[in-house]
Amino acid sequence: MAEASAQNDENHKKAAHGLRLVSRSTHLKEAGLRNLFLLCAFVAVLGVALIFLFVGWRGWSIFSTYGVGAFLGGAEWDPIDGIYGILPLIYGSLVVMGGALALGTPLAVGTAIFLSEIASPRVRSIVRPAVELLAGIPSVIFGFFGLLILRPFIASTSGGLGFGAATAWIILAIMIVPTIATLTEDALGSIQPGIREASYAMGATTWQTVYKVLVPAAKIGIIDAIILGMGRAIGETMAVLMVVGNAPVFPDSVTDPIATLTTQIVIDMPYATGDHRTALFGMAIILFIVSMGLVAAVRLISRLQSAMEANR
Amino acid sequence: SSSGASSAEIIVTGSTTILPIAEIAAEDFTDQHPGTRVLVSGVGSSAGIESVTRGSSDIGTSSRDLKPAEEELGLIDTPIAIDSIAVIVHPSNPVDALTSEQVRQIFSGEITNWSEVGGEDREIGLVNRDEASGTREAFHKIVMGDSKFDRSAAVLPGTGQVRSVVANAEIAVGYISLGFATSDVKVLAIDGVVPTPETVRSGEYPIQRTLHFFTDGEPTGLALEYIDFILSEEVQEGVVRDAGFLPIPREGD
Amino acid sequence: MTRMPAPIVSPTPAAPAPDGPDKITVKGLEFYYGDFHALTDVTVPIKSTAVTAFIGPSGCGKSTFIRCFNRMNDLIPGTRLEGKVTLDGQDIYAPGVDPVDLRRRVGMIFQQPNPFPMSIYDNVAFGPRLHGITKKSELDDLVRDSLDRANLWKEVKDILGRGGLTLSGGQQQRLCIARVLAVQPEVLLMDEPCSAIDPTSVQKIEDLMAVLKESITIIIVTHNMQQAARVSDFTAFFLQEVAGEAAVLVEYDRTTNVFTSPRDKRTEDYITGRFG
Amino acid sequence: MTRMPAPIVSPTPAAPAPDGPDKITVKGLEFYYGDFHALTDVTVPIKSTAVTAFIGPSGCGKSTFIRCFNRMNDLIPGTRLEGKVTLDGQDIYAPGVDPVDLRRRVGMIFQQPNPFPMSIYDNVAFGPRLHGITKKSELDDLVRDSLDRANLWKEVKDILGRGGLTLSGGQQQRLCIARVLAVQPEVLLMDEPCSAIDPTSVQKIEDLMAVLKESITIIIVTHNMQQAARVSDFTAFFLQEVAGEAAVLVEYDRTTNVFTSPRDKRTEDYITGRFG
Amino acid sequence: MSKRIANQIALALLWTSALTTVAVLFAVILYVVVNGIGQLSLGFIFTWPRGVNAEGGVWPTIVSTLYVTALAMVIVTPIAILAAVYLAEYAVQGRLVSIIRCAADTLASVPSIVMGLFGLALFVEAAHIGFSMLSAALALTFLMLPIVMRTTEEAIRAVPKYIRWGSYGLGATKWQTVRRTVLPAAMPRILTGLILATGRAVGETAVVIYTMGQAINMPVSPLDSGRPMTVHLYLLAMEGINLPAAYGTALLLMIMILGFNLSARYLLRRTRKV
Ligand SMILES: Nc1ncnc2c1ncn2[C@@H]1O[C@H](COP(=O)(O)OP(=O)(O)OP(=O)(O)O)[C@@H](O)[C@H]1O
Ligand SMILES: Nc1ncnc2c1ncn2[C@@H]1O[C@H](COP(=O)(O)OP(=O)(O)OP(=O)(O)O)[C@@H](O)[C@H]1O
Ligand SMILES: [Mg+2]
Ligand SMILES: [Mg+2]
Repeated sequence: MAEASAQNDENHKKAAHGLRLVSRSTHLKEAGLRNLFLLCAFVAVLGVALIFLFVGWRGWSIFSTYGVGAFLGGAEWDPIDGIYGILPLIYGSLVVMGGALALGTPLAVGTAIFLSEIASPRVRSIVRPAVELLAGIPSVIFGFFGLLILRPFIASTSGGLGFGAATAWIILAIMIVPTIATLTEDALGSIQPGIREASYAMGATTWQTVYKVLVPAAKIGIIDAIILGMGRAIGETMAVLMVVGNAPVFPDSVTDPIATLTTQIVIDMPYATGDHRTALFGMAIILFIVSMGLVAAVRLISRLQSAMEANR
Repeated sequence: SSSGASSAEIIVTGSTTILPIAEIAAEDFTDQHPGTRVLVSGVGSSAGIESVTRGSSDIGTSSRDLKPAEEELGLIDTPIAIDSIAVIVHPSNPVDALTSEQVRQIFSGEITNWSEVGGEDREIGLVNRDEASGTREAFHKIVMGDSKFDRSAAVLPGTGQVRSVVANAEIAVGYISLGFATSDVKVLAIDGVVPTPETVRSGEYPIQRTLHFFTDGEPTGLALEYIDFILSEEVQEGVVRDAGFLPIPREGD
Repeated sequence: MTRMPAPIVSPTPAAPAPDGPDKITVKGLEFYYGDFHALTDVTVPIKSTAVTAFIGPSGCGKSTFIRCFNRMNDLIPGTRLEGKVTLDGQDIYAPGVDPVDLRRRVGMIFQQPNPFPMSIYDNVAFGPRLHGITKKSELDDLVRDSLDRANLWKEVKDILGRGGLTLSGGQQQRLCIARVLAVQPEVLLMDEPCSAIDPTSVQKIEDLMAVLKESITIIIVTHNMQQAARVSDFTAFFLQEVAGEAAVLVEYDRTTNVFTSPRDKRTEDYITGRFG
Repeated sequence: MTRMPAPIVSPTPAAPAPDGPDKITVKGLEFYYGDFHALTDVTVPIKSTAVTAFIGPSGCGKSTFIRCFNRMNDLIPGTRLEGKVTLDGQDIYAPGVDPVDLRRRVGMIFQQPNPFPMSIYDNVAFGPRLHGITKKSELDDLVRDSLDRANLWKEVKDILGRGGLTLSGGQQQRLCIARVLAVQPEVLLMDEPCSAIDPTSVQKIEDLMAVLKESITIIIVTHNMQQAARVSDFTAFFLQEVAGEAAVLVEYDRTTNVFTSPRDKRTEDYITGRFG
Repeated sequence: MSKRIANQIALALLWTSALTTVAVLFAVILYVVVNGIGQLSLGFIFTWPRGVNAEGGVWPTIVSTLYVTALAMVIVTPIAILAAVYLAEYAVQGRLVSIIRCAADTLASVPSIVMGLFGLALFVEAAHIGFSMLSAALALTFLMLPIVMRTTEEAIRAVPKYIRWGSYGLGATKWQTVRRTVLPAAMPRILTGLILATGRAVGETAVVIYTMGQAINMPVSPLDSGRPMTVHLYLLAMEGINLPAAYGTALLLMIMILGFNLSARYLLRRTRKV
């Protein structure tokens, strides 16, 4: 007891020093670091601004000199003659993206549901890495694969050249599967586990649980995933370039050559000068705006979602 | 070889078609002549001719003949290779020969079915090269004249791909440098002439052009040595053939 | 050092439970999560139309055990069960038994109220729809009836279209009960149904249990010993004596006996709060 | 319907606590998480070199309150505090007061043992190093001494280089206590320090508290009323009566009084387990 | 019984989609391996391409790829990690943070061809850096920044808050807490994110094609141009004359990228166990 009270006294003595105030140097140091970190975080903002500025700077004049309507609405792309209508390219991008989504989404969502709801840990430990590795394979290798394996196959089944939207759909569908599947799996995984349990406990089968409870509950996340897959599809360049055939026209069939915004940029860039080059940068502006629009859509949807939840 | 030319430098500017030959030859050349430098750049034939005229380069390379206006500049022409373009189809295609006019009509989209040129009743699958390609440029100039290429043709940025696409699509037609034509595609006779080294050299085969080096006056010093190197059997049978061109006929031939 | 003797809980004997037949029996049950042996040698009867409470310290396997009754553990990969569990005399783990159908008969309520993210009506109609009832009038009746039995009808009858998640925690839990009642289960499993809700709601749910047990068999897991003493007729006490080893059923008896004269020293220690 | 009367906890009076001066005083404290008013009008003294227990149902703001003593709530954006909290008579929320230094003097132990992902030695040496002690021999002494006071030295003296996370839960919690003791705090805040660990370790930590409180002031949050009764000299009971409204301090007194003759009906209801 | 049949059919379809995904992966890998394995040799890896049709090896393209990737990592790592520290530890939810997040999301979704043209316009031309490792690395930096930022932020957020509290509770300042406890605890996952981003950079084509040039060159200084493996593969594949070299390059590229991915997975698994 005596010893304890001795220590007691000591504590009281220490207390006599009183509460220390924040020292100036600590304050400056912490504030300095904080601002440094903020600066780093701002590099992302800087990046977006720079892209907008420089791509815009190079491409903007096509809209003013050539005319927005003629550029976006023109049905002919013939740079040799100074005709820069990109409607066929926009059409090509949309067709290629649409088909890839139609093929890839069920595959991806199915894979995600499989991973999160059905696979045993063993099977999952094979399938999930496979999906992740698929995401890591460079697009030029998919293009290579598409060019040398898929195109001849399509050629022999369709009797055509094998280039065209159909070939791009398959390659691109494969490429967007990891994007959509991973995000969908996240969305399914973030559903409160109790809901899943409750459904099974009510006597629902796995499939009933999936489509009556889980998919509705993860709806927003799945839509986000598809939108991001869309962005990936519309921005993909090298793989598509190697399999579409690069004809800037409205094709007669899905096995006829077609071109997209991205592929036309790569095909033309080596020799483009003057207005032609400006037009290619103009196409880049459009791609940039589209990708920004998709990001905005995702954010908007999430915001609507949380607003709805707040209202409930 | 004169070692006196060492530590000298020449500039070679012009045709992108010639760029690969000129560049690779330059590497080999400088390997054999240490201390020399050969700077090669591809900016297009016209720019090459202009730059040698202005004196900003020692050799101007061109994949076309001189225009009348340029002929008055007094440039010395050294042909270095022949670029001959073969029109190719699938081996099973019954069509063996076309006229230049038919080829033009096919590639401009006026003829769209093989039956119109004596083949089966099938669509024609056009395979074109990208616009940056020298082969396309030459083909356009020699065959197409004022006609435009059909824009719905597949555009491939590489010779080998054109060949392999034609090799396994029965409806396809394309064109590549003669030197790259192999037995998995059928080379068509044009205006009744089958392209062979002989018919090309004799000038009977119509789709061909000569690749030139132009110098302002007789080449001397390192430029002469480099040109001689290009014309040597080593380069003619090696690099030139590898690039799909035909060697220039040698004086002894 | 100040130390008070541990306080002793002293309930008065409960009114005798309607000592019906065994609704469920468990014989020599062993349960494994992969390599981890969670429960060993559990043999216990569950009396029909009565409330049986499972108590024990955290991690002793109460949840694991209760989930054996509707084969919810089947959903966790790598689990293994030995021994025999019967419902009305039938082995529920026999080959060919459909767990989906079993779960309809043995309903379950969880610790966290977990309404589906849909309207109150759809929540309750979910089960009947699963099992093929689609007629509107029939569903309407079922929904009203189930909400009524769950003591929630009065509070929600005008807002059936509102999201189930907009209700308060206690209401959500009663909604979950209504949802289960709508499929007319014979057994109701409740895994700590009151630990996440407010005192007033707890009262309501305890009252509800007292009514429900007249028609169905109820099993409740609770960490609140006063609650076990208040609501149950029978009590089973589980204990994992050594961390990492399988838990055992230490004592099973009428609740009155367990709380007033436990046969096992460990039960007494636990009930009097000497650990846990 | 079977219902037993709620059991009553009946502790014997505790030995009188060393009724020292007030180490900490709280006057008219109001606490807000953004718009949510979590605590209202709390006025309470914390006696020096004694154990004060905070009890109350889940969500009543015990953790919120204990975090006011070392300004941990500062770390949660959007929180606001009104009223006055003093340590040795000085307002700890006065402008300019360094919360970093305050936290060194007022140590804290959390519900989940949270050793850093580094060696046992480094865990204990972490605090001293922060505050500028770098001499190896000095650190060695401090580490040994702190581990010794936390009753862990014997168990870990040969494995000081092993990762702190390799220890068992109970050892981890004692490691966390040692880690705090190494910075020689005057007050020790413990937020449910025993709820995540095994019974044997609980015993060890309760013994430890009994020793520590001879030299330092201890505040403990616990949901285990038996534990509160066993270890504390003073007890404060908090209650959030209406969900969504601010919680209040219902009763504060010597632990013996709170458990044997609570002045407030709500305290009695809580202690006897009628809710919570 | 129909619900059971529906269930069976649905399960079969789900299995099919998962197996398709796996099969595609193996098909692509198998295809590249089978065709490329014969090409792989020390000679192929360590010699220069020769002649018009790039006979010989791919050494300068490997060096260019590694060079530009390393350079990009050196630039992006500190910026991304500190930015993530800001977002995870310092930022108060508000306008500023949502602008930064929005920018990072946008950056992450910019098509790589646009990023390539941007690099061309800004670094190669406007800043007069020319076709070079540095231009390509800077353009790649913007590509990788959001990836590394996000994974790092997640890694930091995954550190249990209890660990932070422990540190604060001992009287550590914010920076001390971040540097001594949070970052070390998050480091394995941060590394994983870095490795994955590296894999992404190695496989990138469209960005580097317009910023690094295409000429085969052995880069020494950051201002040298070069041709990375992806561009080499693209040119070989499209030229279609020397396909064996294309297969060999594809296989090397694939080995590098799978190597990065697998090591990232390994790292993550190992740290999960501890
Ligand atoms: N999915 C699982 N995989 C492996 N072990 C598990 C799993 N679920 C539970 N366990 C272990 O089984 C034991 C019993 O867990 P259970 O959840 O049944 O305990 P409990 O008595 O319900 O505890 P509590 O009162 O905390 O809910 C514990 O040791 C737990 O760690
Ligand atoms: N960061 C936060 N933001 C907003 N509200 C909070 C936050 N932390 C706690 N609360 C709310 O403040 C109230 C008190 O919470 P607190 O954690 O202090 O309760 P508690 O008594 O410690 O509960 P428990 O026994 O469950 O630990 C609760 O209603 C809780 O929801
Ligand atoms: Mg449990
Ligand atoms: Mg708490």
